[in-house]
Amino acid sequence: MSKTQSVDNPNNINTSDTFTLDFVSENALSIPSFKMLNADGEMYPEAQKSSLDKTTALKIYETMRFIRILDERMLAAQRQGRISFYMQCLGEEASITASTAALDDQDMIFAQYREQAALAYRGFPLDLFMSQNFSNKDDLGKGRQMPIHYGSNKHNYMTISSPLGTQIPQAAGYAYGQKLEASIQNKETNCTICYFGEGAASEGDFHAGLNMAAVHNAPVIFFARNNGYAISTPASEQFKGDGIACRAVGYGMKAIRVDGVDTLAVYEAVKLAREHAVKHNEPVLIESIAYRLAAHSSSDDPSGYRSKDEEENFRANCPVARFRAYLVKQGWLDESEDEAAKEQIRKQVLDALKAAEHVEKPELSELVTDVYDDIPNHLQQQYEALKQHILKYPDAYPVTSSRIEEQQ
Amino acid sequence: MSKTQSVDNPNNINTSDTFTLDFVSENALSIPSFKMLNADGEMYPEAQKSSLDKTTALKIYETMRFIRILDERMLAAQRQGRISFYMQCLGEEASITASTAALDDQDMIFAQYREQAALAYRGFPLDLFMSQNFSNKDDLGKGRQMPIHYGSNKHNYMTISSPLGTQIPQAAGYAYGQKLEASIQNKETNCTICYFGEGAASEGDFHAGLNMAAVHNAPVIFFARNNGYAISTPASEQFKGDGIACRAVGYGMKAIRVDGVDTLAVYEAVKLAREHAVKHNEPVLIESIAYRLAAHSSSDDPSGYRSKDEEENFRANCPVARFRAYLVKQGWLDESEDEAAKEQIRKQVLDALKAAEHVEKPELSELVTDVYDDIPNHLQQQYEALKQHILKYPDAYPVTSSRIEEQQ
Amino acid sequence: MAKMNMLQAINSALMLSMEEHEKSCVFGEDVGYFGGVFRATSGLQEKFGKSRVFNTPLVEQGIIGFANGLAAQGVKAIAEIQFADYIFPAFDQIVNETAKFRYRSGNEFNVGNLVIRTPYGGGIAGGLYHSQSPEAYFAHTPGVKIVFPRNAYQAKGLLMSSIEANDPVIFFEPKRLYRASVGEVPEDKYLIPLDKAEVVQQGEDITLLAWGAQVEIMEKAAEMAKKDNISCEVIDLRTIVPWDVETVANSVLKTGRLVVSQEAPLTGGFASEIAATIQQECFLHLESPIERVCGLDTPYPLAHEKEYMADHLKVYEAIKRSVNY
Amino acid sequence: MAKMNMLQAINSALMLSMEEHEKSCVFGEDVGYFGGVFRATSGLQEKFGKSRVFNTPLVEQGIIGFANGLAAQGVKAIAEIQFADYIFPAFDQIVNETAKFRYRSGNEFNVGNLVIRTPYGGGIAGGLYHSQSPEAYFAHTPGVKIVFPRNAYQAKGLLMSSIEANDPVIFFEPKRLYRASVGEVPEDKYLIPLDKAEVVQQGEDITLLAWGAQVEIMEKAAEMAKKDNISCEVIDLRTIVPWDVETVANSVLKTGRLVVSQEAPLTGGFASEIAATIQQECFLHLESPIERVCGLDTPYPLAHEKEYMADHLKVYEAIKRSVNY
Ligand SMILES: Cc1ncc(C[n+]2csc(CCOP(=O)(O)OP(=O)(O)O)c2C)c(N)n1
Ligand SMILES: Cc1ncc(C[n+]2csc(CCOP(=O)(O)OP(=O)(O)O)c2C)c(N)n1
Ligand SMILES: [Mg+2]
Ligand SMILES: [Mg+2]
Repeated sequence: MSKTQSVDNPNNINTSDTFTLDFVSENALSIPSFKMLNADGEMYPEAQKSSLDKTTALKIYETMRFIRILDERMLAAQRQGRISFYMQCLGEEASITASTAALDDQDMIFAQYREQAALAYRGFPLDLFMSQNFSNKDDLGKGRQMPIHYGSNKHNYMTISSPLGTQIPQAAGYAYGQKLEASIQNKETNCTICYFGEGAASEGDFHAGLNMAAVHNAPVIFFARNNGYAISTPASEQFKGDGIACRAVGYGMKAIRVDGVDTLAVYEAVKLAREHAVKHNEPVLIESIAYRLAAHSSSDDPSGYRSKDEEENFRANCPVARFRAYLVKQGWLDESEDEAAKEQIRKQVLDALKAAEHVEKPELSELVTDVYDDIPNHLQQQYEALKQHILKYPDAYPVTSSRIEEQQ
Repeated sequence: MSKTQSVDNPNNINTSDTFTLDFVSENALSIPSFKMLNADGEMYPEAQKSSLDKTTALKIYETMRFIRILDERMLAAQRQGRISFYMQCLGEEASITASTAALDDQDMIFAQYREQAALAYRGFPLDLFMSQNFSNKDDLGKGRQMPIHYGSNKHNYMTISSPLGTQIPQAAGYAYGQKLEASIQNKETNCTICYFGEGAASEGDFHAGLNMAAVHNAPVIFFARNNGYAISTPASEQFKGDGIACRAVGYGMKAIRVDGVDTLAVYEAVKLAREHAVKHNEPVLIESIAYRLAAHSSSDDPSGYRSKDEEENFRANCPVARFRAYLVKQGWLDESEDEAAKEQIRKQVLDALKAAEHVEKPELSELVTDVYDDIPNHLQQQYEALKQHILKYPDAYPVTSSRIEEQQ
Repeated sequence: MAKMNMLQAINSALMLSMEEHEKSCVFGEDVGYFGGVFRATSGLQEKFGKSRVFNTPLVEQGIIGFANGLAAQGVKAIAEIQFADYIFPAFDQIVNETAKFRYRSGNEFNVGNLVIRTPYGGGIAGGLYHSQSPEAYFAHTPGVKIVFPRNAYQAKGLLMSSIEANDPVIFFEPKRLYRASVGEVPEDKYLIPLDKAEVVQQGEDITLLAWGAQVEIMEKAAEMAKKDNISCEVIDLRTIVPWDVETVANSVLKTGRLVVSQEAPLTGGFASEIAATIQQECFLHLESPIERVCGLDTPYPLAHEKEYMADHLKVYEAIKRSVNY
Repeated sequence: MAKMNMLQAINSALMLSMEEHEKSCVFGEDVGYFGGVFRATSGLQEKFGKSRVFNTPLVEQGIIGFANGLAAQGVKAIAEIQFADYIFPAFDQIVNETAKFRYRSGNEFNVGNLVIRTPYGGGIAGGLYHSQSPEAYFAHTPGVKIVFPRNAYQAKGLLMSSIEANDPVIFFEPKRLYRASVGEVPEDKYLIPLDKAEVVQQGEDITLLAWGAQVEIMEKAAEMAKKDNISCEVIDLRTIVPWDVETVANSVLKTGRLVVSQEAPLTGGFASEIAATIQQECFLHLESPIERVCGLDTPYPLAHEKEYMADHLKVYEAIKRSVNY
C-alpha cells in the first residue's frame, strides 16, 4: 500500500496497521543486478534487446580503449617520477563510459575522480589531459590541483574536488537549477549525473544529497560505483545493507542495480533513468557493480589488504574485453584494425606526454587569481612582496624566477 | 535472497541477477504501524497479549500524568516571564515514557530535547527539573544551558545538546563502549536508546550513526519520533520515503513502526528491540508515530503554518487519556484518586517552582570551570580580571557582584 | 524612505533582488510558507512561488551543498542557516567547497552566486547554542567574503551588494538587533560597497573598532569616554574579509590607540588579526598596546551571560587603560 | 633508546597506551588491517584485535560522533582523520560537541578520553586538499587542546600525554616529517607536558616561534642569520591551546623582537593570536613590529607550492627586516 499525504497523515507514512509485533527484516529488499552480456560478450538468452546503435557502440569502445592506454601510460609516468600521482579507472571503464554515452552532451557530470572515461567520451582533448597531470600552464585548472582533478566547462564536466561526497548535494542543487532554467525558458530540462564510490556513499553528504533531490524533485541520476573497496576498506566494513541501491527506497526514490562490467546493461539502465529523470523531474539511484582492479591510486599497494587470488578472479572479468568480443561478434569491429589503432593511440599518448612535460608552469600571478572574482588589495600586496622575494633568491625558486625576470 | 559476504562477493551485495530492466519501486517497502490499544483504551480484538504488569503500568501512567502537569505549569511560567523558554512533550508522552519503561535503568538515554518524560520515569527529582529551568545554582548543568537541557549521570541521561542529530553517532559510540565493557567484564551488556525527531533524521549525522552502529554491531535502539513537524516544516517537505522506518533496510538493520500514542504497543516494541539489541549486539530502528500537539517551543506559534482543524483532529487522540482509560478498565486506576493526585502534583510543582526561582544563580567562578578538566592560566586570568571589573561596577552586574563582595 | 526594522530591511532586500533576478532562490529550514523562525523571509513564497522559495529538509550540509551546486549552475542561491551556531555541519561545504570552487577549477566554474544568511550573536539568553559569533572560523578561509550589518539601513544595502557580488558571501545578521534596530531605509534598491569600513564617528584620541551588533556597544562606550574628555573615533568594519586595513590604519596613525571588540571568545578571534596587522602597520605610532575586548575563552554561558559579554563598561575600561598607559 | 622515525614513534605510543588501557580503541578510515594509509597504526589490529582496532565507514562526522560517545562511556577513544583536510565534515562534532561536552553538562559527562590524530601540512605536492594546516579553526574553540610534535621524540611523548590527559586533544602530525624525522626515542613510556613551550635554541637578538614541521624551518633560518651575527632564540610552542604565553613573553622581553611562522594562510591564523598577545605583553620592550611569515591568503596551490610556502628564506628575510627596523 502506498501512502497519500494529507492533513490526516501529517507523519507522511504508509497508514496501514498491524497487530503482530515483528521486525521489518534487514533483508526485506532483495535487489538483483541487471545484465545483458555474458562474460564472453554474448547476449544472455533471456536478455532484452539492445538499443545501442553501432556508432555509439564504437564511440564507447574507442573511449574505453583510449582510457585503458592512457591509464597504463600515466601510471608508468608516475612510476618514472614524471608526474606525482595517478588514479586508474581499471575495471570500471564500461560503467563510466556507457553511462555517459546514455546522456545528452549538455547534461552535467559531477564525478568523484575515477571517471576520466566520461570526460574522454565527451571529447576532452588528449593534450588537456596531459596539461592537467603535468600542472602546466595549459591546464584549465591552472596547475592548482593534483593530477586527475580534471574539469571543463565546455564539456559540462564539473572540476573534481578531493573531499569525498561533497559533489552529491551539489549535484542535486545543480539539477534543480537546470529544472528552474528549463521552466523559465519553457524547454525540456537537462539533467545531472553524479558519480561516487560505495565508500563516499557513507558520508553525511550522501544522505543530504539524496534526500534533498527526492524532496525537491531534482532531475539527477546518482550513479554509485560499488567497486568493492574504499582504499583498503572492503565493502563489508563499509555497510551492512544490500549495497547502495537498497537505500533508495528510504528516500522514496527509484533504483536500479546493474552489472557494471556489462556495457550494454549500463547503457540501457542509464537511458531509462535519464528518461525518467527529465520527464518527471525525479532523481534515480543506479548502483553499478564492478571491481577496482587497480590499486586505489599510485600511492597504494593493495597486496597489503587483499589476495592475489581475488584480484585474478576479477581480472578475468574485463569490461573492455567483454564489450570488444560483442563488437567483433556483431561485425562492428575488426580485430586487426583494433590492434593497429591501439599502437597508434599509444604513440599519440606518449607524444602528448612528452610535449606536455616540457610546457612551462602557469604564471606566478596565477597563485593569487581566482581566489575571488577580482584580486583584493591584500592579495595583490602579498603577490608583489612574493615577487620581490623571488627576485632576491632566484635560484631558490627556479621555476618562476626566470619568468619574472623576463617580465621586468 | 540474502547476501553472503565472501571473496566472491567483494561488493557485499545480494548476488542474484535479472534480465528485465525495471526500477526497484520507491514504494518497494510498505511498513505498517504496530498497535494494541484502540482510541478508547480497549485492546483491539486482534491485538497480542500485553506483557505490561500493573506496577510498571502505573509508574508509566504516573510519569505521563506528572509530565503533562509539569509542561502546563512551565509553559505558563514562560508566559509569565519567569523562565525564558520551554518545550512541551504534549502528544508524545506515551511514546517516551513507555519506551523508557521497557529499558533497564542502567541503559543509557541520548535524547533530543522533548523527552523529559524519560528522565522523570527514571526518578529525576522535581526540584532538579526546576533548577535546570531556572538556571540556578542547584542545576546539575550549572546554569549554562537554556531551559529543558537536562542531563544526569546518576540517571544515565546524557545532557541534552541543542545541535540536532549529533547524539545519533554518539549513541552508536556509547553503545559500542557498553559492549566493550561487557566483554571485558564478561557480563551481559547494557544498551543505549537514542531519541530524535523526524526532522533531525535528515541530518548527515543520522546516516553516519545508523551505518556505523550497523557495521560495528552496537547495541543501540534508534528511536525516531515522527511527530509530523520540524518547527513549521511538515514531514512531507522533510522526506519523500515512507517515514523513517523504511531507511533501516538501507543499513541492514531491523525496524519496527509503532503507534506512538499507544502505550502498550510502544512498550512491547521497545522490549523486543532491547532483547534483540543486547542479545545479538545489533542496533534496531523504531519509528514511533505521534503528533506534536503543542507549539514547537514557547517561541513558536503553529497557527502560522497549520490549521486548527488539523490540531483538533489530533488533540482527540490523546496518549494519556487512552492509557488512562485502559488502566481504569483494568481496574488498576481509581478515577477519583487520580484526580486528587493531580491536584496534589499541581501543588508540588507550583511549590517547587516558587522555591527554585528564589535560589541564587551559580557562583561566578562556574563561568570558567569545566571548559577543561583544570582551569588553565589564561582562563584563570580572565576570571580574575572579570572579578575586578565587576567589583568596579557592582550595579551593572547585580546577580554576581554582591556575592563576590561576600567572598572577599 | 520608510521606517523599517532590520528584519523588514532584509526582507525588502530579498524581495527586490528576487524580482530583479528571475534565476534566484531563497531556501533553508522553515523559510518557506512560514517565512523563517525570525520571519525574515515572510511573504517571499507567496510572491515568488514554491519553486523559488522553499523549505529544505533539516540538514545544513545539504543546504549549502545544494546551494553550491545551484549557484554553480547560475542561480542566485540565497541560503539561510537558521542560527550561526548551526552552520558547523556545513563547514566542509563552505571551507573546502564554496571557498575553493573558483580557484581549484581555474575559473571554469564558480559559486559567486551564493549568499549564506545567518543570524548570529548573543545577548538574548540563548546559552551555548543560540549565541555564537563564528566569523573568525571563516575569516581564516580565503575565498569567501564576510559581511556584517550594524543596523537596518546597512543590512539592506549590504545584503543587496552581497547578492550582486560575484563572490560567495556569508552574511551575518545580528539577531539581537533584528527588531531593536529601527531606522529610515529607502524602499528602492541601493548598494553599499563590500570592502569599505565606515567611520561612524570622528575622534582624536583613540580608535574603537567593531562590526555588527558590537558597533553599538562601542558607541555607548565612546559616549562614556566623552565625559572624561576622551575623543573616540568609532569605525564599523562592515566587511571582515577582505577588510579595510587602510581606513583602520589611517585612523590609528591619527589617534595612536586602538580598542577592538568582538562578541566571540578572545583567543583566535578576528580582533587578534586586526591587532596583529595594525601593530605592524602603525608600530611607531602606537602609544599603547592594542586592546581586545572580547568574550571569555569559554563556551557561551547562560546564567552569567551579562558577565561574559564584551559590554560597553569593559570597552570603557579598555579605553581608559589605553589612554592612561 | 632506539632509532625511530616519527611514524614508528607514534606507533610505539599507541602500542604502549593500548596495552596500559584495556578500555581503549583506535579507529578511523583504513587504520585496521592495513594499518592506515601512512601505516601509523600497523600491527595494532593484529595485537589488540578487531574489536579495539578497526576500520570505520568513510564518514568523518561519524568517526568523531562515535568517538565522542565512546569517550563519554569511558573508553580511551583514539580516532584518526586520514588527512587534516578532511576533518571539516567533523567540525560540528568537534566544535559544538567535543569542545562543549563537559561545560554544558556541568561536568556530569565529559569526553576527556578523546584524542583525534590527524596528519597535516604541506610541502608534499598535495595541492589544495592534502596540505592544509587547520589548527587556527580549532584554536578559536575553547574546550579542546591542540598539540603539535616537531620530531619523533616529541611525537611519542606528546601523544602519550594526550592519551593520558583528561581533556579532548587534537593531535596534529606533520606528515612531511613522518619518515624524514628520525631520532633516538625511548622504547618505554614517557610523557611531555601539554602546556609548556620548549626553547629549542637560546639566543639574544630575536625570538623565532613556530610549531610542528615549521620549527625545522625556523632552525634553518636561524642558521642563516647566525652568519650575519644575529643570535636567534628558537621556540617550539608544542601546544597551541592552551599556549605558553609566559615562555614566549619572557623570551621577547629579552630579545625585543619576534618572528612567528605558520604554514596556514596569514589572515586569521594562530600567528595572529600570538602577535596580538605579545604586542600587549611586551609592548614597551618591542624594538620592531612582530613579523608573521605564513602561507599566502589563497587555497593551497600545487604548481607554485614552493613559492607559496613559508620557507626559511622568507623567515630569514623577516629576521633581517626585524633586526634592521
Ligand atoms: C572527506 C574525505 N575523506 C577521506 C578521503 C581520503 N580518500 C580518498 S579516496 C578514499 C576512498 C574512496 O573510496 P570509494 O568512494 O569507494 O571510491 P573508489 O576509490 O573505490 O573509486 C578515501 C578514504 C577524502 N578524499 N575525502
Ligand atoms: C543543527 C541544527 N539545526 C537547526 C536547529 C534548529 N531547530 C531546533 S528544533 C528544530 C526542529 C526539529 O524537528 P524534529 O527533529 O522533527 O523534532 P521535534 O521538534 O518535532 O520534536 C530545528 C530546525 C538545531 N537545533 N540544530
Ligand atoms: Mg570503492
Ligand atoms: Mg518532528
